[in-house]
Amino acid sequence: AEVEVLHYWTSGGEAKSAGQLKEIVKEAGYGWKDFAVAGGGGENAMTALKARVIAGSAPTAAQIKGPSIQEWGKEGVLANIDEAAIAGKWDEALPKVVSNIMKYQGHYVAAPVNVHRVNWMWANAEVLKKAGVNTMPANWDAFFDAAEKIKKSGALVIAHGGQPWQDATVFESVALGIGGVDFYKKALVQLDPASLTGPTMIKTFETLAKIKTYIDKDAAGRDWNLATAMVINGKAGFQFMGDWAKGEFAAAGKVPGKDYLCAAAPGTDKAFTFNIDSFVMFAQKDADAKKGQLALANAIMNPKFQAIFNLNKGSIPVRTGVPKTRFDDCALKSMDDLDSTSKNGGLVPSFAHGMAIDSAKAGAFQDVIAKFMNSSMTPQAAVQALAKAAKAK
Amino acid sequence: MSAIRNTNDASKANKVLHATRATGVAPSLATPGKNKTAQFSALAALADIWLPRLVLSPTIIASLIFVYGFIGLTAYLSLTESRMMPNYEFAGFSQYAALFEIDRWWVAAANLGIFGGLFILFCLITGLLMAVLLDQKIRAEGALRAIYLYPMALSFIVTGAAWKWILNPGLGLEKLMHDWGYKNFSFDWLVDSDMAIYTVVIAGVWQSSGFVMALFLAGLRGVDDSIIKAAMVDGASLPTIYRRIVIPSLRPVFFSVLLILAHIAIKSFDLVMALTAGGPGTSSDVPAIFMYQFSFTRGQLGLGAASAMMMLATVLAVLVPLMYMETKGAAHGR
Amino acid sequence: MASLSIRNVRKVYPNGAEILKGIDLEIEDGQFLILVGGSGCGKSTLLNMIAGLETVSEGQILIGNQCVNNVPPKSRDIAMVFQSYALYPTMTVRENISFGLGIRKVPKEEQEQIVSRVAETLQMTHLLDRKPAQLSGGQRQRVAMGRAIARDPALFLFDEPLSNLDAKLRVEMRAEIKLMHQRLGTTIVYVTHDQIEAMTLGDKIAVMKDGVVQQFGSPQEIYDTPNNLFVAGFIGSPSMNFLRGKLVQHNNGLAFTLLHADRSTLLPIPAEFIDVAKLTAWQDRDIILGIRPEHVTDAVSARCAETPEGYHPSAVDCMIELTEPTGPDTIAFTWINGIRATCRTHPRSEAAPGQRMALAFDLSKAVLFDPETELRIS
Amino acid sequence: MASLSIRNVRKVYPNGAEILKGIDLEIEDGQFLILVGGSGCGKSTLLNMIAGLETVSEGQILIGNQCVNNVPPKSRDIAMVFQSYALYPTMTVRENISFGLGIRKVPKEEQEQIVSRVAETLQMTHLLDRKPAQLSGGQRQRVAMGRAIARDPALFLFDEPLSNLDAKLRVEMRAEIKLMHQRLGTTIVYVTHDQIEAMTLGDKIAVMKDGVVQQFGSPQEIYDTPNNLFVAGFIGSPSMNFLRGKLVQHNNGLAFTLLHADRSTLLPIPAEFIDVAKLTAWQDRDIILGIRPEHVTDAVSARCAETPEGYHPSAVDCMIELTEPTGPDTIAFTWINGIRATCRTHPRSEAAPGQRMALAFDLSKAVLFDPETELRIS
Amino acid sequence: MAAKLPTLATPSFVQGLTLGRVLIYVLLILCAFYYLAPLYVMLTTSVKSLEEIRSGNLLSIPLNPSTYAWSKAWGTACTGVTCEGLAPYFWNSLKMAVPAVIISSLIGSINGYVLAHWKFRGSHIVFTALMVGCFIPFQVVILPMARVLGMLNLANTTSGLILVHIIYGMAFTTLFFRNYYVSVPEELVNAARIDGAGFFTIYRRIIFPLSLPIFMVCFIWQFTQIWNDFLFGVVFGGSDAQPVTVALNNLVNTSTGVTEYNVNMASAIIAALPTLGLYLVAGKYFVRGLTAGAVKG
Ligand SMILES: Nc1ncnc2c1ncn2[C@@H]1O[C@H](COP(=O)(O)OP(=O)(O)OP(=O)(O)O)[C@@H](O)[C@H]1O
Ligand SMILES: Nc1ncnc2c1ncn2[C@@H]1O[C@H](COP(=O)(O)OP(=O)(O)OP(=O)(O)O)[C@@H](O)[C@H]1O
Ligand SMILES: [Mg+2]
Ligand SMILES: [Mg+2]
Repeated sequence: AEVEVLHYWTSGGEAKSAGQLKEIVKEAGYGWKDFAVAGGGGENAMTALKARVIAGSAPTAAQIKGPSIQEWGKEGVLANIDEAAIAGKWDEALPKVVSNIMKYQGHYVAAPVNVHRVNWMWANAEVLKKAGVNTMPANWDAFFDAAEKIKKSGALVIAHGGQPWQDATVFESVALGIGGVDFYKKALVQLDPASLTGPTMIKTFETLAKIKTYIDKDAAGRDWNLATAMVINGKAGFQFMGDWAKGEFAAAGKVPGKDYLCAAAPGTDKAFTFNIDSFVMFAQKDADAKKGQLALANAIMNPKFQAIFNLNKGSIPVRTGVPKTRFDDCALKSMDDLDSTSKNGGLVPSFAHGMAIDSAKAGAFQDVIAKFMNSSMTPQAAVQALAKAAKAK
Repeated sequence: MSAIRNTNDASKANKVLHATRATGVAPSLATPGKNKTAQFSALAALADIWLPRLVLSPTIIASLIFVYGFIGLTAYLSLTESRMMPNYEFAGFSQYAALFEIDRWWVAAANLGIFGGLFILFCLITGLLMAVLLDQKIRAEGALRAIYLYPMALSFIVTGAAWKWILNPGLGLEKLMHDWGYKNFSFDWLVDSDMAIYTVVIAGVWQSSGFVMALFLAGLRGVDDSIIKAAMVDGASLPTIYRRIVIPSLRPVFFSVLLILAHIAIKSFDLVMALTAGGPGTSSDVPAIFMYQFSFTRGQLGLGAASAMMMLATVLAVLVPLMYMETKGAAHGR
Repeated sequence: MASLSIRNVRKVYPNGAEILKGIDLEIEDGQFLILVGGSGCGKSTLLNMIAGLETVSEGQILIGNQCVNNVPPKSRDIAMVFQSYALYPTMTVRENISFGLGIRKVPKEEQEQIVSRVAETLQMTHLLDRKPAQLSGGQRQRVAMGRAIARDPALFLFDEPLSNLDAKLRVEMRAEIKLMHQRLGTTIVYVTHDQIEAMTLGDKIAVMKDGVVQQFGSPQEIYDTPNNLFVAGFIGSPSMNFLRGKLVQHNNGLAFTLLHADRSTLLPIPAEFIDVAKLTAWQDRDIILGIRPEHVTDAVSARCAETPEGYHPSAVDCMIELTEPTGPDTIAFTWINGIRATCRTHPRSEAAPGQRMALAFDLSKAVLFDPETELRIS
Repeated sequence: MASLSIRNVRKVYPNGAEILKGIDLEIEDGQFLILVGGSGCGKSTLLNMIAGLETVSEGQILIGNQCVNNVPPKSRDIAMVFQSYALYPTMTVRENISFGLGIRKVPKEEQEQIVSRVAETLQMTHLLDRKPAQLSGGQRQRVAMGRAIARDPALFLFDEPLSNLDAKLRVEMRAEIKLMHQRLGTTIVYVTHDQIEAMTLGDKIAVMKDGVVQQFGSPQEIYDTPNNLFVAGFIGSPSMNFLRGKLVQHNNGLAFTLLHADRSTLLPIPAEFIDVAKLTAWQDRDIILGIRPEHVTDAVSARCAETPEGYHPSAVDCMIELTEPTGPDTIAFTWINGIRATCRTHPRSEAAPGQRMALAFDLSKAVLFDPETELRIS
Repeated sequence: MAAKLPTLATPSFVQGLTLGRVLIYVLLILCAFYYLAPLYVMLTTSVKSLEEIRSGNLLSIPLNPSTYAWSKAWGTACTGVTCEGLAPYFWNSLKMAVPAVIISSLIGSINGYVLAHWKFRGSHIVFTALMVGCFIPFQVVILPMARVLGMLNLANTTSGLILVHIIYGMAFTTLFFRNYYVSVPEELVNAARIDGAGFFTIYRRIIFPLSLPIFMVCFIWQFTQIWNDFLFGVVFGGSDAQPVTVALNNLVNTSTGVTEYNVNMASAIIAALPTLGLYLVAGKYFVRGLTAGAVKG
C-alpha cells in the first residue's frame, strides 16, 4: 500500500528533510506518494485538500497545524490513530500543550513533526560590534537604544519582509515582549476584548510603529530569506524571524555565536511561541491504507527521524528522547526553553503561524496588522480594528 | 473575387456543346439510384432537425451544470453559514452584511475598478498603437510581432518574480538608474501602498497588450483599402485617417477585445498574487484573491461565496449593457 | 424530369415577417421558369423552399406530383446553382463535381465516367485538378453548373447564377445555359433580377414583388401586355416610359395629350389596336400611357419598324437632353409630360443633346394604366 | 476644371511586375475619358497614379499643365468614386459628404450649404442622417458621388462606380452620371470594364490590355473602326462575330467564303465601302471578317437598316440554333465558319431554333483583320 | 477563402525613410524593450550563480554564464520529496494539455458550426448563455467540481483535469469558431445539403477543411490557457497528475528554505518553453487566423 502525504515542504532543505520520512515509511514497507503543494504558507495546499476531501479521496495525511485540526475534526473526516499513539507512548513523549493540539475529542488524529520557536531575534555580529552594541537587547527599550546606534553606523537596523505573516510575526513578538505571557494569552488566544483594546495593546502598536521607522521602504513584499540575506551580508543588524532562518545562515556558511547571534525577541526570554508542524490523518476506506497510516504516524514520531529532520530544518524535536548531540547552540537554547516554558506556562502558541486561533480570526488579525504596517493607521484605530476582527466568523 | 474574363474558354465550350448536340450524345449524364434515398427521407429530415440540437446539447447541459449550476450553488452557499466546508443551512443575508463590513473587501473592489479600468484602457491604447505602427509596412514585422505577443505565452507564476525584481526599487529599475548616476530617479510604486495596484497594471498590460495588438492588427488588415484611399483623396492625413475612419470602423474588434480583457481583468489572480500578493498590506488586493483566501485559507466559505456573487454581479453589470449596446449597434449598422 | 406545382405557398419567418403571401405557380416537365423581381421580394426564399432549405409555412410544393413539403433537400432529386457558386473551396473541381455522387454512393468508376463526361461537355477537362480559388469567375460558374449537371436531377434550381459575372461573360453564359436546357430538357427554376435574362431564358416568367406574383406568363406576353405598372417598368431595358396625361376626344376617337419642351401635342390612340371601348370611361381623366423606348424613335427607325399595316406613328418634335450611343442603337433622353423619357434611335440618326428632333410615337404597342390601381386598362 | 495629360507613363511595382508599359493619353478640360479593358490590365493602377495613390515609375502626369508626379493626393484637387463606394462606415451620409470639406477647413455653415445642395441635386436629402449600412446599393452609389461632387474638384476619378449595382440601376445611374457631367462640365476619368458604359458615357475611350493602350479615340471611332481584334471583340455587346475564311476572286471583285450549315456561299465585298486595293494581297489567304450582330439580321430589319445607297446586303440561308428574345430585339445564334455567330433580328422575325432562316450580311460595315497580327486591314 | 492578407494602403510615396518612419521604428523598438525586459532578466539570472545574484545588479550581464541552473531545474531540483526536476511534470502537462486542447477545440468547432449554420429557435440565446461561461471565476467552481469529479471517479487524474479544462474552455472555443463560421457563406452549406450531405458529412467534408486558420487560433489560445493554468492543476491534479505549473510553483516557493533564484528562473523558462515555441512557430498563423474571422464581433 501507499501513503499519500499532502505537504508544502517543497524546496531545498525542507524537501530533503521530508525525504527522510519517506525513507522510514518505505522501510516499514509502504510506498510514498508525494503530494506537494507549495505557496503562500499552505494556502494552495489547503484548497487542494478541501477539494480532495469533498471528492471523497482524502490523502492519507496532510500537513495541518493548530486549531485547524479541531476544525477538520468537526467535519468528521479524520482518522483515529490512538493505536499508534498508545504503542508509541505519545502521551509521555509530548508536552501536554502539544498533545492537546494533536487530539480531537480526546483521540489522537495527528502526529507532530517538530517545534519551531517563532520569537527569535537574529543579528549580524559584526554589524552590532561596529555600532558598539555588545549584547543582544533584552527588552524593547534596550532594543531601540541599540537601534539608534546601528542606524548611526550606517547599517539598516531591521531586515524585514513586508508580507502579512512576517508583519504578524513581528507583532506577536512585540506583544509578547510588551505585555508578557498572560497578556498574550488573553489577547491573542482567548481574544478578550478588554485586552485587545487595552493600553497594553496600544503600547504594542506604538512599539510596532517605532519599529516601522527602522525598516527600509523596500521591505514590502520581500521574502523572509531575502531579509535574512541582508543580515547575513551585513546590510542590516536584526531580523525577527522563527528559527528556520538558521537554515539560511547555515547555507551561507555562517557560524552561530560568531558570525550571527540568536536571542529571544526583546522581553520574551521567558516565553516560547511555538509553531508545530504536524500531519493530520484522514479517515481511509480500506484497511491496508489504515495500516500504512499508522506506520506513517509511527515514522513521524520516530526519534531518529525527528533528529534528522530538525537538524535540517532548524527546528527542534517535538518529543522527548531525541539525542541532542548534533544540534547547535541556538537549537539547544530552544530545547531548554521549551522544557522550562512548558513547565512554567510560558509556552504559548504562535498566532502568526496559525497556532493560536482559528483561521478566520487569525486572517482578520493579519489584515489589521498588515494594514497598520503599511499605512499611517493610528494605534488607537488599530486596536479597534483588532477588536472588530476578533468577531470574524 | 475578380472575374477574370476568358473569352477563349467560353467559345471553346460553345463549340463542344454544339458538337455534343450534333452527334446526339444521350442527354442523361448520370443515373444514380433515385428512389433509394426517398424512403429514408423522413428519417433524414428529422435527423437534420434534431442533430444540431443533439450535438449542442452536451455543451448546453455542461454549461447548465458547470456554469449555471455552480453559480447557483455558490449563490446558495453565500446564504449559509458555511465555514470550512459547505453547510447547507439557510442563514439569510448575514454573509453579505459581514462582507460589506470588511474594509479589505472595499479595498479589493476599488482596486478591481482601478486595475480593470486602467488595464483595459492601456491595453487598448498600446495594443492599438502598436497595431497601427506595425501596419505601416514595417520591415521586421514578424519578429516584432513575436516579441509583443510572447508575454501571452507565459504564465504569471513564471514572470511574476522577474517583474517583482524589475519593479523593486532596491533591486531593479530604480537601482539600475541610481547605478547609472541618476540619483534622483525614483520608482517605488511596488512598495508604496497607494501605488502598488498600478504596478499590477504595468505588468498586466505587458502580458496582454500583445494579444490585443494581434486582434487589432487582424482588424486593420480587414479594413477595406479603398476607404483609406478615399480619405486620402479627401485630403486627410494619415493620423486623421486612422483617428476618424479606420479606428472607428474597428468597432467589432473593440468589442471582442473588451470581452477578452474584461475576462482577464476580472479573473486576474495569478498576476496580483505573483507580483504583490495583494500587498503592501492589503493595498493591492483584488476580489479574486479576497475570495480565494476567505473561501479556502480562512475557512469562511460563505463569505467567500458572497464575494464571488458580488464579482459575478459586477461582471454582469458591466457586460450586459456592453453586449446590448453592441448588438444594437450592429443592428443599426455601426 | 418533373413538373413543378407551387400551390398557395406562404412563408412566414420566425421573426414574424411574412415574406411570401400565397404563391401559385405551375410548370410542366421540361419547362424553364424564371422568378424575377426586385431585391428582397422573396425570390431566393421561394427557391430555397423548393429546394427544401426552408420550411413551407403554408401551402404545398409538388415536384412531379409528389408533395415534397416534408422531404429533405437531399431526397428531392434537385440540383442548385448559387450566385456565389458555392464551390467547396477545399476540394478540386473533380471532387466538387463528384461530391454529390459520392454521397449518393455512386460507384467510383461510374463517378469518374460522369465527371469526365460533364467536364468534356463544359470544356473544363483541363481544370479538373484545380481548386476553385485558381479559377476565373466564368470558370467557377461553369464548375457550379457541372456539379449540378453531374447529378442529373429532376429539377434544376438556379439562384442568380450569372450576377457575379461581368456583362460580357454574362451574355455568353446565358446562351450556354439556354443551350444546356435545350439539350437536357430538364425542368429549371431560375431566379434573377435581370430582366434581360428573364426575357431571353424563360418559357415562363413569374414577376414577383413583395412576396406576391404580379404576373405569370410567357416572356412575350409579359413584355407586350404587362399586368400593371410594376411589371411594365420592371421588364424591358431601358425601362418603359410612363407618361401621365389626359385622354381627350379627338377626330372621332381618343387622343393622349403630350407635353414636350414648351408645347403640347395630341397623340391619337389607334382604335385598331387599342380597345377604345374600355377607354371611353377614361376620357378627360388622368391616365398613364406606357410606351417602350423602341416605340419612340427617330423617323428612319420608325419608317422601318414593322408597324401594322395602315398605321402611321405620330411624329412629335422634342428636345433631346442626353444621348447614349451604345453602338447598335443610340438611347436618347427627352423631357415629356414631366418625366425624362427614353427613346431608342438609330445610331446614325444624329440625335444630339440640346437639339430638337422629330420622334415617332408608335402607339399601336402602347399600354394604358389606371394611375390609381396601377393596373393595365387595355 | 483641368485638362489631363499622361505622358509615356510606366508603372513597375516593387515586386518587379511591369503593369503599365508606356501610356500616352491626353484629354481636354471638361472631357470625359473612359479607361476600359479586361480585369488586371492596369486600369485601376493608372487611375490611382492620377490620384496620387501610387507613385509614377516613369513618365509624367499633368493635371491642368502642372506636373503632379510628386504632389500628394490631397493637393491634387481631385475627387474619386470607388467601386465599393468606400463610404466611411462609421459616419452618417452627412458626415461622409462633409468629411473632405472639414479637412479642408471649409467653414461649418458653408459645409452645411454644400451638403444640402448636393443632397438636393442627388435627391437624397432624406438619407442624410443614415449610416451607409442602412442604404441600398444605389443609394450608396449616390452618396459616393455626392461626396465627390461636394468637393467641387478639378478632376473626377471613377473606378468602376457602377459595377456593384444591378443591371437596371446601372442603366439609371449611367444616365445620371452623364447628366452630371453635362451639368458640371468637370473633367472626368472613368474606369470600367463594361463596354456599354464605355460607349455611352465617354467623349474619349482608351481601350487597354496588358498595360498598353490598344486604341484611343471617340466611342464611334472605336466601334466602327477598331484597331485590332481585341478592341473589336471587346467593344460592343453582343460581341462582334469573327469569321475566319478566305478571300476569293468573284465577279471582278473579292468575296468572302461563308460556310454555314452544310453549304458554302460567297459574300461579295462591297468595293464601295471597303478599300479593296489593300485587300488584293489577301486574296486566297486566310483572313478574319469582323461583323457585328446588328449587321447580320433578318430580311425585314435589313430592309429597314439605313444601308448606304445602292448596296444590298447578301442574304444567306442559315440554321438557327438558339434565340434569345430580349424584347426590342431577338438575338439569334447560328453556326457559321465554325463559330457560333450572333445575329440581331427583329422580335417578330420568327427566328426559331432548329429552323432555317435567311440572314442578311451587311458587309458595308464589316472590318477585316489579319489573323497573324490581329490588326485591322481595312 | 484564400488566406488574403491585404495591407492597409500606405501608398508608396509615404515610404522611404522620412522622419515619420524613423519615429515609428523608434516607438516600436522602445515597445520591444518593454516586452523583452522580463525575459532578459529571467534569462540572465538563470545563467548567473547565486553569489552573483546576491551581490550584483539584476540587470547586469552575467559574468560567468553557466548552465548549472538549467540542468538542475530540468533534472534534479526538488519539487517536493522527490527531486527529479521539472521533467516528469512536463510530461504530465503535455498529457493533459494536448488532449484537452484538441477536444475542446473540436467541441468548440462543432458547436460553432451548429450556432452559425444550423440555427434553431433559441440558438441565439444559447450562444449568449454559453458566453457567460467565459466569465465565471474559476475559484467558484473548485469545490462543486471536486465533488463531481469524485462522483465520476476522476478525482486526481489527468482525465479529470482534461475534463475540467474542456468544460471551461468550451465557451471561448465556441465563440471563436462561431464567429469564424459566420463568415463561411451559408450557400456552401446549402449546396452540400442539396448534394445530399447530412449534418456530419457537411461538417467533415466542407466546414472542417476550411477551419485550419481558426483551429490555429484556438489551439494557441487554448494551449496557452491550459498549459499555464495553475489553479485547476493544483486542486484537481492530485499527486499523480500535477502539471508543470504546480511543480514550478513548488520549486519556486519555499516557506522556510533557501531560494535558488537562478534555478527558479531557469525552471520558469523551461516551463514556458512549449507555449513560447508555439507562439514563435505559429504566431503568424495566429494573426492570420484572427484576420480570417475570429475577431468579428
Ligand atoms: N431567415 C430570415 N429571417 C427573417 N427574414 C428573412 C430571412 N431570410 C430572408 N429574410 C427576408 O426575406 C426577404 C426576402 O429575402 P430573399 O432572400 O428571398 O430576397 P430575394 O428576392 O432573393 O432578394 P435578392 O435579389 O436580393 O437576392 C428579405 O426582406 C429578407 O430580409
Ligand atoms: N501593389 C501591387 N503590387 C504588385 N502588383 C500589383 C499591385 N497592385 C496591383 N497589382 C497588379 O497589377 C495588375 C493591374 O491591377 P489593376 O488593379 O490596375 O487592374 P484593373 O485593370 O483595375 O483590374 P480590375 O478590372 O480587376 O479592377 C494586376 O495584375 C495586379 O495583380
Ligand atoms: Mg436572393
Ligand atoms: Mg480595378
